[in-house]
Amino acid sequence: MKLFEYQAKETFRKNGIPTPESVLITSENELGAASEITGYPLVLKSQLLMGGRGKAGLIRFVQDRAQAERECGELFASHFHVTKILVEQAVDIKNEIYLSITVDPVKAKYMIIACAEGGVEIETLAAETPEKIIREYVDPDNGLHPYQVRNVAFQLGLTGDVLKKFSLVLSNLYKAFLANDAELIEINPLFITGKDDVIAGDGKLSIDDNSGFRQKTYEITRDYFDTDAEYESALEGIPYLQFDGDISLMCAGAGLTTTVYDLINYEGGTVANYLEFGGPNYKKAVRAMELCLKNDSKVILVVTFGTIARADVMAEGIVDAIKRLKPDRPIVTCIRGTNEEEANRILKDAGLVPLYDTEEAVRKAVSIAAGGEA
Amino acid sequence: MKLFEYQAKETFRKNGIPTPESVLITSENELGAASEITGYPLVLKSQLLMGGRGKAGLIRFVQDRAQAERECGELFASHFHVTKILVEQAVDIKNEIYLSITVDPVKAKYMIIACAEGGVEIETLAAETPEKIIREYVDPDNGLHPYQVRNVAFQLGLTGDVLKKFSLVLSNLYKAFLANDAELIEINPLFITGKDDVIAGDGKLSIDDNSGFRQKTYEITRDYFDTDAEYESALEGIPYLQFDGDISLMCAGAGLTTTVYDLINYEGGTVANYLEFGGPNYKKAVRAMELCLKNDSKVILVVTFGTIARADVMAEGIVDAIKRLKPDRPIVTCIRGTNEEEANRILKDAGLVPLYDTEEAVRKAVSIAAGGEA
Amino acid sequence: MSIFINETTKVLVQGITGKEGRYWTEHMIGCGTNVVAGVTPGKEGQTVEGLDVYHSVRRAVAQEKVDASMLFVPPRFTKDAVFEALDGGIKKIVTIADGIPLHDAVQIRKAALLEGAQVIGGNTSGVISPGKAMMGFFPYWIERVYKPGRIGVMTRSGSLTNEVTAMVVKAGFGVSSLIGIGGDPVPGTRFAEMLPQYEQDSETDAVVIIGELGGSMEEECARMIRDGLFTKPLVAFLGGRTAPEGKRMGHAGAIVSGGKGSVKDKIKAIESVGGKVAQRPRFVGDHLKELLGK
Amino acid sequence: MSIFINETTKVLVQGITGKEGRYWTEHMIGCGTNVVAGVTPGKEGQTVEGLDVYHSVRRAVAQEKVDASMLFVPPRFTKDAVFEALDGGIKKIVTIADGIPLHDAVQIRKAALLEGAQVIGGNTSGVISPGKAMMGFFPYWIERVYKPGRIGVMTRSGSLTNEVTAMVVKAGFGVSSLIGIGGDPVPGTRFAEMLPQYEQDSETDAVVIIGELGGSMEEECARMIRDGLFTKPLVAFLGGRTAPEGKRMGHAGAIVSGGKGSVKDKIKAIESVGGKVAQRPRFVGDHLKELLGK
Repeated sequence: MKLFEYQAKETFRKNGIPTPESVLITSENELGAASEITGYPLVLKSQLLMGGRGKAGLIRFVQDRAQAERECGELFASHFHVTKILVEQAVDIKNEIYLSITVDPVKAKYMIIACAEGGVEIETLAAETPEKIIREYVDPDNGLHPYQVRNVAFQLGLTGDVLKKFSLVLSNLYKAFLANDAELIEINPLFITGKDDVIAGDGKLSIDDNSGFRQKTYEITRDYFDTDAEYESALEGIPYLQFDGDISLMCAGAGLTTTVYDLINYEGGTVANYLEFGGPNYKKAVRAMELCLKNDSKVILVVTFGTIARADVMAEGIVDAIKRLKPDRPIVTCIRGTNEEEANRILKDAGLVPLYDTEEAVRKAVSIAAGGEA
Repeated sequence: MKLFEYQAKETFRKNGIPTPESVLITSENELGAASEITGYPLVLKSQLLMGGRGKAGLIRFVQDRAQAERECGELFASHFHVTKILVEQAVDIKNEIYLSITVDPVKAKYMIIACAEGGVEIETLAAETPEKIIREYVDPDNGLHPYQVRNVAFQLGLTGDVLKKFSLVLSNLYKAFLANDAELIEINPLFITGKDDVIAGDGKLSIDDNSGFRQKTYEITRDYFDTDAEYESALEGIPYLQFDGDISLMCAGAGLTTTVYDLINYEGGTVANYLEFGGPNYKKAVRAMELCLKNDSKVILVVTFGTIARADVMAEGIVDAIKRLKPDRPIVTCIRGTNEEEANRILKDAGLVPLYDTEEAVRKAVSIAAGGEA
Repeated sequence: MSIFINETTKVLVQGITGKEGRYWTEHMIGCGTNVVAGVTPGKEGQTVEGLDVYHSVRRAVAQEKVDASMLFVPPRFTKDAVFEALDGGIKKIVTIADGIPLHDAVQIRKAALLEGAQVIGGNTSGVISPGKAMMGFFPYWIERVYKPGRIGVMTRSGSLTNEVTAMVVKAGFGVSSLIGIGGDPVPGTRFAEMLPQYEQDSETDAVVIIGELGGSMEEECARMIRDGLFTKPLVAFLGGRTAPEGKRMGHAGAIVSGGKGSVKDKIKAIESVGGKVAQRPRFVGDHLKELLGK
Repeated sequence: MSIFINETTKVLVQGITGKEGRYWTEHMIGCGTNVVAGVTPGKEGQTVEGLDVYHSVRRAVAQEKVDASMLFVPPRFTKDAVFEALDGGIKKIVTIADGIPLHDAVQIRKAALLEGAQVIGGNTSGVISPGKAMMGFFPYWIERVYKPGRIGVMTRSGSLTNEVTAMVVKAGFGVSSLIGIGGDPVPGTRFAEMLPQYEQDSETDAVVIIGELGGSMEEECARMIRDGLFTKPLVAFLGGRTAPEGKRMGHAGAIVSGGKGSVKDKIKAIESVGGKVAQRPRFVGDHLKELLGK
């Protein structure tokens, strides 16, 4: 789960990483009180998970009250669905650093990434100036040694007081990374101020979903998602992505669903939504179809090839969903795997025409979407 | 530093290891209030660091108030210098287990030791029934895995509820071992009660002296030592052991001092005290000699062979000590090592007869102690 | 001879008394697997499918010779079970757990590397040498997928494996040994680390890898070929060619960012060393025929 | 050829700018040691004895070939310095720190074993091959102790080493290589682990070990002899024969309890495999003469 900047910064502060003074507001009315804490100039930072907020105009530097009110109003009214703004003190920046910790799956170590030029996306840095990227690998059992922190600091060219403050930030960032079962923890930019303070300018924290049993769980709210449908499906625990094409996918298995997505594109079709109801969700056919029917798709394509997710159970689910939801569009099925003979019987009994070949099913769906016969 | 039972049990409770209800008292007057918390029967446990307290009569089971007062008075009045008694609830014991964690210097791992027959000293168990001793080695970096806790529990023959409670005790004991930089943490006996509770009957905790900079430090009090002299020298940081022979050792280097101790015994002499003033103490000659002079020894034997602990500095220290303390007994010196020529000049100038051979010096001291010429 | 597992491999089942453990132990035996014992803490004395159940791996290996361990253990206990198996000296471990915490997975892989052990999974169906033995839960009864033959298969997926392997069989081939690396971001074992065994295996003529966007496992295979460590024909099928960047499509391990881990790069890497990448599952068979000269 | 260190060994000094570091670096060079560079975080750009100082081991080894590292680092920072040296690929490390926390020492030794490195110390004077090279702080200027020769010496003590080695020299011998294992309860390297190198060393005719009560290092040496892994003559001097049980006499590593680690047991172990145990330092020379037939 990706957290918002304000949540990441809360975690930073809890772990001893300095952040600028800031107040989270949910309406323009709270701006006055917030600015009394931060002072002017200040920064209005829309709390959205998307990257490139700066370029999208979702972060505004403002000099005074009048400007702040104007820009704040604009942000809350924007089409980006801004519901929270972090009002933050503007910091006197001397320098910006990139700093993050993630996992290296090959070495089976944690990986610290740093760059003396912060503020830019790390992917851009990696592509354009790979030689400037500093990597330090941390053994998960031994932990982060002080010499490793120094190695990063010296490579960044830090000295004296800044080196000491940076070292504390990195040590604490590592603690936060571990304590939160993080996939990624990132400070970009990490400010070096005119007074040689080291302060987190921005914050990203992505928590491993599999660690839920031992981690504080954040309530899933609409803000975390681009669309209502993605929010709703997340509440159900159903992997779902919203597109605006013609064919709703209702498939099982991440790899197979992705492949069906590719095949539709190859055949000139367009996808309305990506949806997996395999794995633990294979009995959720009704809920899955309901999500698909909310789209303006022209056909629903069901493709599965399961083992534990039994074909007959999925077929029954589809038939049940059709009975309950009475879908207004054709459904193409290609259900294979454990007990597939039984599945086919169930589908036929319900008046469907079960297909056995994925490509055939894809072509059928694309044809229907293009106005062909169901 | 070895802690008292009551301190070890405080640590146990802080780490989630159950102990019997208990109250520490420092005088008979507090017995009444204490017994109201523990109830009768109760156990009076003299807080001394020596082993074999039970055999020495320093632990008393009492049934009622009258007996408690009598026994309590006896303990405080004993020649063992009892200043603190732990008044503890008597527990309904079904079974006793031995459990400890220490370090294995060869494997470079932590070592859990357990035995289904507790209450006896582990050295006795190891000597008499080595096959009954269970060992589980813990990698210092990986930490204690749950399967290792189960391995110990299954080997002890535990099942059901007792197994679960024991597992929690062992996990918590490991946490306490780490958190305290322990050399040894031991529960002996660990009670299994009639109600299948698992409770620490006794507690030993020895904290690594080298970890002082990151550990809570306990105030050194007289109670920790057998003699006043050992207490005083510990306050000075001077390794010192009290004996009752004729020759006071004032040597440098643990190995050399131990060897001089041996040589005196070989020559038929007796040692009044073991004292090292080498290492960081090599400038503490005055304080060291003061400690020696408190003994009824007949001669002080100085043997050194140092590198950083320079011979001339030590010689100067000895001469200075003689001037200040005006010792009433002869001093035999054998000071070698860095700047030894200068050292010998200093000693001769002060009227001493410096020797260069350890055995010669030992023989001289033994001879003086036996009434020979100084 | 098969790789990783064959009919002589002595398999221990950790978590054998659970519903899943019982069910698939029966099927593993049905597939020919030489399951020798089971472990469930607290259940020693019970039997499952006639096999003795022990409290711990250590007690099991004291009684039975064990070559490999199959874990039917929930994700949150998987790390402990893997370390217990390693402690028991077992060098081949398969875990099907879907949902192993990321940081646990890092520690599992690190321990496996250190011990010289191979941990397959999690989030996989396991490994199968059709007709000989199986560790995991493959629908080996579907003959149009799990037909014995001479093509090695490695995969990051479950259902897609059935899809692609069915195409391999349809083209007239069969499977020698199939290894489900799994769809997690940090699998215990990586594609490239299995290639030397396929290279050695006299029963494997070519290898099919079923990959997807994200990560670098396919690129690592290309490096093995480039370095001459794998010389047999290799065909890849990669899901997510048309996936939009930045969206979490496919497995948790499959996130494309900053151009790294894109299917385009993977295709380039594999083709540059003479491997083939099939655009559609159906084409995998065609490429195999071409490379094997059939 | 010497063991562990000789005049060609390229030595890095960690903590070179401290008072102790400077002083002993000068003496190590004076003794013939090939010191090539120093490390002190934050002091890069300085020089000590004409040697470049680097911020870190990694920066030092990027510039200089290094075979061994000498640590003049306080006890509480020793663990970090050892791990930094290991990270720099250095396989020979000597630390003289007196007061390394026990739990740090366990981690240091574990890491050394894992990396196949040898960490000598802590709580030692270091290692010296008289006339060739030295790492640590030996009073090599005292010729009646540090005279070159053909007797290997290993020791858990400091002052006692001077005492015993002086007797070896007095008896007409000299020292090939002296290794100060150190007096800590968990030394980085143990007596027995050095024996194979003495066995191989063409410049060593016999080995003297200077041990004491407590621990099992002397018994481990006896096992090496029993197993045929060390075949040269061995003479031991052991302090604490008459030490009362239960008292902490000698080094922190020297506690006798429950009959384990007593000098009596050690003597039995060594003598049972043909080694000699000298009752007094003076007798060490006699035993050497006897064993070497001089």
